[in-house]
Amino acid sequence: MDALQKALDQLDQASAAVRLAIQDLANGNGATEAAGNAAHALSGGAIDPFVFRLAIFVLAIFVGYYVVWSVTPALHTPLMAVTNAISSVIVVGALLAVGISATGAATGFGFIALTLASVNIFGGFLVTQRMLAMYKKKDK
Amino acid sequence: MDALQKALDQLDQASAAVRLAIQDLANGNGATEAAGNAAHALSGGAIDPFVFRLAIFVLAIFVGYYVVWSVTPALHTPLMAVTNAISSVIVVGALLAVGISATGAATGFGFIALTLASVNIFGGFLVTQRMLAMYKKKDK
Amino acid sequence: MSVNLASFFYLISGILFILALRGLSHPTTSRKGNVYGMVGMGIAILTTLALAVPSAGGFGLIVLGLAIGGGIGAYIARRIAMTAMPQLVAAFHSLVGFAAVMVAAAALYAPESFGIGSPGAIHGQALVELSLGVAIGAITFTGSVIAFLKLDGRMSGKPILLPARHLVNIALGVALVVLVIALVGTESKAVFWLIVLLSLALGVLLIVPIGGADMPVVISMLNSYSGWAAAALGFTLGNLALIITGALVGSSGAILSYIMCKGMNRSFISVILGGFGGDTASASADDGVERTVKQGSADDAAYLMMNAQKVIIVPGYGMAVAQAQHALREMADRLKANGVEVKYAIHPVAGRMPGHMNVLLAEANVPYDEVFELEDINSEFAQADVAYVIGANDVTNPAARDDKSSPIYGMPILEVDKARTCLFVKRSLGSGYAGIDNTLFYKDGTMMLLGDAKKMTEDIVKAFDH
Amino acid sequence: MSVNLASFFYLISGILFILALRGLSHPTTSRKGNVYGMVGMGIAILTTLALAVPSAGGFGLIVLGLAIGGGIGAYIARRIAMTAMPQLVAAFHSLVGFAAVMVAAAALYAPESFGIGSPGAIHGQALVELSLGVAIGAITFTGSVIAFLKLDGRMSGKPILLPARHLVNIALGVALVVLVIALVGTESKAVFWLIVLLSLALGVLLIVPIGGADMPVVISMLNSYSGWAAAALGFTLGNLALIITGALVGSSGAILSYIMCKGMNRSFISVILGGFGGDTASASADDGVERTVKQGSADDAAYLMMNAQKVIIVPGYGMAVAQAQHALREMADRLKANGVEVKYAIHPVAGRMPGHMNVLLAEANVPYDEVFELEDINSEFAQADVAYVIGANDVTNPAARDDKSSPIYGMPILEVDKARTCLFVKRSLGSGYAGIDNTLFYKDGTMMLLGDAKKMTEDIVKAFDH
Ligand SMILES: NC(=O)c1ccc[n+]([C@@H]2O[C@H](COP(=O)([O-])OP(=O)(O)OC[C@H]3O[C@@H](n4cnc5c(N)ncnc54)[C@H](OP(=O)(O)O)[C@@H]3O)[C@@H](O)[C@H]2O)c1
Ligand SMILES: NC(=O)c1ccc[n+]([C@@H]2O[C@H](COP(=O)([O-])OP(=O)(O)OC[C@H]3O[C@@H](n4cnc5c(N)ncnc54)[C@H](OP(=O)(O)O)[C@@H]3O)[C@@H](O)[C@H]2O)c1
Repeated sequence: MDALQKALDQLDQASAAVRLAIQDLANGNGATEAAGNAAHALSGGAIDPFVFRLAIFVLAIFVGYYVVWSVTPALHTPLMAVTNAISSVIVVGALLAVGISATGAATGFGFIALTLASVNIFGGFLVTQRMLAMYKKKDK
Repeated sequence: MDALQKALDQLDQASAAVRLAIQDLANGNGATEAAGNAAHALSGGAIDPFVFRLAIFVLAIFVGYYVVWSVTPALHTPLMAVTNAISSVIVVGALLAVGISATGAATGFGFIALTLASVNIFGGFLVTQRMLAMYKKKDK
Repeated sequence: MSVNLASFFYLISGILFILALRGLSHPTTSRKGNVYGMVGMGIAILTTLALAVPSAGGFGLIVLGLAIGGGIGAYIARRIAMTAMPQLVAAFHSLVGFAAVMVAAAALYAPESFGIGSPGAIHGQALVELSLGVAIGAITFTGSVIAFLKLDGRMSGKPILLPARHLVNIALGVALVVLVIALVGTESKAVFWLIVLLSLALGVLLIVPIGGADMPVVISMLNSYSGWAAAALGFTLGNLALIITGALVGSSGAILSYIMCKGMNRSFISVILGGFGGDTASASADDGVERTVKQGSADDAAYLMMNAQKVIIVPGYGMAVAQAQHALREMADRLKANGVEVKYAIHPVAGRMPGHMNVLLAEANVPYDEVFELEDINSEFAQADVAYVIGANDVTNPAARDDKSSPIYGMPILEVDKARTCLFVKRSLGSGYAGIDNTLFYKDGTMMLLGDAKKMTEDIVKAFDH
Repeated sequence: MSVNLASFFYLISGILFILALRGLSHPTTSRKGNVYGMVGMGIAILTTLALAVPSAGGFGLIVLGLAIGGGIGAYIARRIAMTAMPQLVAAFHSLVGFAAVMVAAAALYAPESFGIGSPGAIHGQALVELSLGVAIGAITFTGSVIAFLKLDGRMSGKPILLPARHLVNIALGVALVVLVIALVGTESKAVFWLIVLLSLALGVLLIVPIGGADMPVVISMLNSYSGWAAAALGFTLGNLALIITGALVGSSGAILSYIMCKGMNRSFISVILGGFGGDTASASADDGVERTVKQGSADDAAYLMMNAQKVIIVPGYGMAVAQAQHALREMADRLKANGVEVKYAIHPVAGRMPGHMNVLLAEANVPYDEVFELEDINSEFAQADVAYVIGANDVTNPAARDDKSSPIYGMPILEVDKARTCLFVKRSLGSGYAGIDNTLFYKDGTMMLLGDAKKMTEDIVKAFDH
């Protein structure tokens, strides 16, 4: 089996090489094409998603910084409650484990995670809602 | 040439099919594997960079919103000057055109763009610097 | 659902979370914000279900888990007393920590489900991530449990200072790093559970030396950590909602910790190293000066306040303990009905968590536009006839302003000593959380109203009728 | 350089741009912020050169372009008068627009260089993007040129109202959409240049009907548009720096436009539809009431101010026109030396661009902590003995507060009429940009100092010595 795999790999490589040669031939201009490839890479085809995630992460920190500083101190307790609730979005991982897992152990762990996160999701948002409902203006 | 290309394409496809079959064989568990693939896709391998760029763009708008509102009104004029300067980062496009272009026209357009953007880069940052240098505190 | 569409939905859910926090910039927008948060969570869950469609059995389990957890959560949320908010946040927080541990375990046992490799061949990056997630999750879990016990009074708030604790902690930390490396190398499940165990222990050891009243800082800090852990997990799962949420929660926790430390004028490090507070031994009482205290009755206080033009109420932790907020509100209503101007002044670290007093006052129907922050009201004490300090102590202590040798020197205070008369409602002349004597008790313009905060306030209301 | 590394550097450069704007939250941090911006630009340029290494010839051209452009830019930046800032921003802005057109053209002629396909086979998405970029770029170019000419006084500030202009504009817009579709279908260069031509025309037509003093709003708006265009171009190039910058510039322009419109209490739409201002015909003068004006001399003003305790200076567009800021600063110095308290009050839309007055005062070495915004100082006019209004008019007009029928009703004003005496330095009794008579000129406490702002202020300084 391994040998077959290897053979197929080599076949792929060969075909890629031929393909490249044809392209060069067609363009008759190897250098420009190479530079173009660099630019094309620059246009995103080949970028590791990690870089994008890093960018998203860093920008989200900026957003978090500003958004939290703009929270009025009177609502700092609800802020703690709601961040608690949203951090349970980790439930996404639990869902994967419970829904499509192969082994029993993983399903079990996932189920525990799911249940705990659910306590947090419902508890967190509802207690926040209860608190926020209490904040009232002076009635004129 | 076209025929050759087509043949190679077909070869590729065939090899991919064989590869897949082997994998299924090896796992002996088609269903789990399929679900796993979905999750794996979820883990990013296959996501169109456009989605990431969109995320970055949207988050950057949030950052822009907060960062600009936190600019003190006394510095709104320097703000206009410096946004002018940074928007000349479009020079990146001009550099590509001048540096690795094939046709004369593109190089020409790129050169014009490069020169204009440079006026803006140097002019924008320097005039901002000049303005900012003037803001002084009361000396006690 | 296609992967791209799913990513797009995760992005939307992340943005809804941002909007949820953004809503908290004002009470009127906060309710809508909370709804955004719920919708965001709903989108994240539905998207995941649509992307990796569960088997029938899996679906049943999911519904079951959501129902059990959701039921418990909803029940708690409905029943919990507002004064117990700090404990509740700590408890909820421990759940997130444990859930993270469980998710990491599930990923280790069924890596295919998470798309991070196959058993015995998990990607190295994912393993590093996993162990990070599990370690921080476990520390968060036990740390929050300790914080919960201390805040709930089930465990003494006194710092428990074990011998050589810094050394032990460092040793544990080093051991953890070694184990993580071992895990990446071997993918051994035993190593994984050893990491869990050590981290659980570390969580306990890190938090027990910290005094009960520093628990809010601890919770915020752990919150922040768990945010970064969630973000790391988000990198592995490639989940935008998780990455964005992690960054938000991480920032939020860090900023709240910073605000609290600044409100106490203490460095974050000194809080974490622990050993502060809880020792109510007042080493300061014996400075040789004979000090007299003017004590008053509810009637005296009622008379003073009814004849005042402006009364500023300063609530503190004692009000929460005594559940005096409703009585206080009634008192204020009576005063207002008699033409007295009443305002509330809140110190950033009054009570046992940021915003603690505000929630309690809101619960008692005090309109939020009568409640002011330190910077906005401090200048008004000079024009006030009465400062009614109820269950607050440290946040009014002039030593923070005047006595350079005091451990709380530099902490901003509410300048109640500038008011014509200062009424102190508390049960004794004892000190507050910081364990520092309050010289204000012995000042001329001060009158002590010794007793339980709720009882005393109710008595004052009754005295209005005499 | 690897693509990933390059992306990482572009991200860093984007973040440095964020920090550049962030620095502007305070004058002390702003200088460092500007350095961040420069470094960010440097990183973006170097990364591009390292990623797509140019040929020797290309490199020569690049150095040449940078040298020419940079030299001109540096020269202008060094020489420009601070009073000419609004014009300069407009001019610079037109350059960005034209550069965007040129980049788009280069991409069309040499798509391989940009990795968007090969000639005759450019990706559809890229073509849409290109045409968007070129259209907005061209509109920005001519629009900014018109704005420049109006602000610089080389063209009358009067709105030029062509017949059926809205119809013509809509027709042009429709034609543009059709052409863009045609371009995507055919990739024809002729169509491309037709798009350029129509957009250039549209830029002119859109801006000529807008009055000269609305140009700041126009510039901000075009700035915002160009930001979105840059972001779109960033999507095609996959360039993080460009995407982030585009979003920043887009937000910045939009927010500044909003602030200005709010400062004038006008809707953005009404500004864009044009036709406001410039017509100095004062239709209001003839209300049948005989109105008397108290006129004063420099000596009167000097006497009044020297004997005042508190003077608030309100600068406006006229101060910029007259370049009176240095004389003003001298006057303030003399007053301060005599124990008079001097403060400056700045209206959000005083002058011809946001922050215009602040820059001029800073140029004249006025410390920024003597300069206050409207909300912070408006309550102080009641305690001021003299309000010295120099070249400002609309921003003090009480009609905005009191007269519901006035076109500027609802615009926040500096309440100079609350000061004991109000001195107005201007050349005539004519109206300001909004073309509305100022009833304040005829009020009891007002004294008009008719003359050029600089000359009058210098005369007052001389009068101090008498
Ligand atoms: N809020 C936060 O986020 C946070 C975070 C970290 C640290 N802290 C710390 O917590 C403290 C908060 O200050 P604080 O002024 O609110 O509280 P405090 O200084 O701890 O004082 C509370 C006072 O309430 C009195 N009290 C307790 N139970 C009472 C009852 N049933 N009836 C009447 N009085 C009662 C106590 O005096 P008696 O025993 O004489 O009755 C005590 O002196 C500060 O030291 C702060 O640094 C707060
Ligand atoms: N700043 C912005 O961002 C912005 C944006 C959009 C619109 N605007 C508009 O611009 C206006 C700004 O208000 P403003 O009070 O600064 O200006 P203004 O209302 O236009 O008044 C300026 C006054 O200065 C006088 N003046 C002109 N040259 C002078 C000289 N050499 N010496 C002395 N006085 C001179 C003029 O009167 P004489 O002719 O009698 O001398 C004129 O009345 C507002 O209407 C605002 O809505 C501003």
